[in-house]
Amino acid sequence: MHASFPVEERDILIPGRERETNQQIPGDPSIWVFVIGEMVAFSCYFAAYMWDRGQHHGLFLQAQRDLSQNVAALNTLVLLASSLFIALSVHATRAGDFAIASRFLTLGGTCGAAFVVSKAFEWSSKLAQGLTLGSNAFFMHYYMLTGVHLFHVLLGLVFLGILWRELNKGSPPRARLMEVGATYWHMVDFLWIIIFPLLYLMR
Amino acid sequence: MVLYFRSTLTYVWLLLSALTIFIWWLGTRSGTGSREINASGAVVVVFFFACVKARLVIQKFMEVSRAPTWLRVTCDSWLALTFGMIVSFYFLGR
Amino acid sequence: MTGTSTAAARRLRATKVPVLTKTRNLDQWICWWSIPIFYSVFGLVFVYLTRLMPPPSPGHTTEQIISFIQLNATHLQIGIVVLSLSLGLASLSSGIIVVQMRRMQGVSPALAYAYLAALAVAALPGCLFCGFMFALAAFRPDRDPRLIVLLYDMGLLSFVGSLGCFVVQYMVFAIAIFLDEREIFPKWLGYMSIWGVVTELLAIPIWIFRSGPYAWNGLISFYLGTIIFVVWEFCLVVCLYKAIKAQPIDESLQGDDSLAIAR
Amino acid sequence: MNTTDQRICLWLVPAFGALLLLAFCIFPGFFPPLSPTLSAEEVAAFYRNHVGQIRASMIICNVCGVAFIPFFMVIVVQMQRMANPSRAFAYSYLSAAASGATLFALANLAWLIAAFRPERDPQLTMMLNDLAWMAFITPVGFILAQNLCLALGIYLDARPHPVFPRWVGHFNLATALLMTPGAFALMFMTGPLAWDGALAFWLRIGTYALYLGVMFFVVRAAINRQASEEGAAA
Repeated sequence: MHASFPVEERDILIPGRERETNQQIPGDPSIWVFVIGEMVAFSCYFAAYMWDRGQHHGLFLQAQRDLSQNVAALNTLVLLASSLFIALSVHATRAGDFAIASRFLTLGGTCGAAFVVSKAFEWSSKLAQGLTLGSNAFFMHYYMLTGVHLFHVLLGLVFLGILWRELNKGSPPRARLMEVGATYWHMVDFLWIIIFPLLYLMR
Repeated sequence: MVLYFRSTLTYVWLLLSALTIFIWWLGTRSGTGSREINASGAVVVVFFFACVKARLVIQKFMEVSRAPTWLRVTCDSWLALTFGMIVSFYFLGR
Repeated sequence: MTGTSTAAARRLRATKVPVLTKTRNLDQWICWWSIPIFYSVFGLVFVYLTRLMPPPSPGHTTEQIISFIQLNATHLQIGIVVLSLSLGLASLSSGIIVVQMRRMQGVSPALAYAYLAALAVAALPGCLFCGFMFALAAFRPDRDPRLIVLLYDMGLLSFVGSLGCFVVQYMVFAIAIFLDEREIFPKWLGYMSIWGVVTELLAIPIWIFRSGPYAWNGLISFYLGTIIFVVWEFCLVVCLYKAIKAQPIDESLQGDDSLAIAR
Repeated sequence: MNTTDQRICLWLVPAFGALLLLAFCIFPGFFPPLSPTLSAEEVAAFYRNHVGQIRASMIICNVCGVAFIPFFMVIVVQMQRMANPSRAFAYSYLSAAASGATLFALANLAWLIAAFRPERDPQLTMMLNDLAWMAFITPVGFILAQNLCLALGIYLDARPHPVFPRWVGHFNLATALLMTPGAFALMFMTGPLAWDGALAFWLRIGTYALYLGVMFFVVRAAINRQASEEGAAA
């Protein structure tokens, strides 16, 4: 399970050092245990959704019309931008530009927070229309999928907060921790990339 | 700070955003309205590009393209299986 | 920490140690073995004897519920007797985890105590309560059918739907692993504990739905949650094994309280 | 020593406290509290008509209701720092906190089970409703024991710079006293001591909310003192 690379060397950041060598696990192996597990778990949610969709085909088509595709597309763009900022932040950390890395991190976190706020508005507008978790099979999946994803986003924001402290603590940050956090954040992003067409676009 | 944007990552992001807008356009216009786009065809295209987007994030942002083979294979198989699962459930459930 | 603790260890080594404790970490190994034993008994009780895992459907009609209770009455009773006798073993597993959590560096005992308290809460509404509701139903299966349905609901909903205590358990465990500077447990076990929190959230809809993947016998709320739990528990047992193996002998001789004072 | 973990447990209080406050406001039976004098049919109708809100509110309570335990455990750790003759009070506090949380979890289950099948026989729904309210309001004994242990620990703390200032001990005793009337909800249908009464409900809930709020700052100060003391010693 444990890494083949010397942990101490990678924990200490050498400015200007890119991870040019191949065959390295990004971040550390622990986070990949988590990411792969999440992939499998989310596949199960997707499968359950698709199975129920087959059972209640008409209902799903009808209920989907109550969602706002445009807002969801905008959400996707916001999350993609946040991913870019986080990736750039990792690059800046490697280059030793901690102040810039911190600024990119803040931008990424702001996008993530915007996603949460917009989801909160989306949910409250649906709830105001009387569409709740218990309304029908489609909204059950809608709330559970977006809810579990939102929980991951919130956890990701906590993670970004930890990274922000790491970058601003005065001493050089641990590059590995930055990579781990970024890996988590990108996972949240690509899961949404699948959820978006699944819930909003599938006719 | 601006210098950092001169990176492949920015191009990847531009491509990802363009693909998002494309599948949003295709998805919202299929199966509805006057200019009918074949719904099942659109679903296949939409999910194909969604998986392409996810793969771009995994390969470029998560830097899996430089990771050991087992990790690359795992990620790609997950994408392929998810795509296959969604599309086959879609056609089975119609 | 070091000054006091080595002095304490020297003092302890100098005093005569009773024969049994000469076996390294014997107490922890006893607790460790209780975990596989407990879960084997647990599986036997819930899968084979009481047939509550996988759970019977929440969508059953009153007649189906009554026939489930009547047909299984003897099985249920034997199973719950075994459960009543063996549930205490679960305390042994929290005991050993608390010991290992207290070995962590840079973490106060607060998280270990929270783990202990959360599992003390969980044992009642999360497990034994269910058994007792079914014991009540099986004791007089000819009771008013509406009461049998009530007991059936109370049993299964409390069993699958007690979420908060487990959320706290997983959460404090994950926090402790992430903060620990000594790597008593590997970090990936901490990430897996986050799945634990997620599985509890996935069980939220069992309070609403009586069929489908999010019902109390559903694909996600029950099966996925159970699979993740089994995997987590298995990894925990393996990690505990490694942690006890790696524990230095001096340290294992220290009393729980001397460790805390040294902090 | 590092106090990060204690600070995390401390900040769980406002995070989960906000969620619980939300749940409290969503629940349709708190403004005003559901009267114990309602007939079985009225209680059943309450669950039928408000099923969504009851479920939403109580599911939040289910997930978050036990989440103050880490905070109480921080208090246990702080009590262990006191120069008391032994740690008996700290461990008693731990045990009382766990038992008290169990009863809250039980009350929550009863509410949710009542809402699970709103079509149930009204007599049974009423019994579940009674169970929920009683388990929620009346078992104040554990909170009394917690506060008493903490107060006694503070009074017996022989440190030159006590872990908690003495007024916290008085404050804990006063809170314990103000929550006592809750226990009498077991025997009254009407009046201030019934479960919807001013003393058993509003005084009890209000006192507890205030108590948590004050203790948040008190414990935060204690952690800060611990950090500076141990930082100076190192």
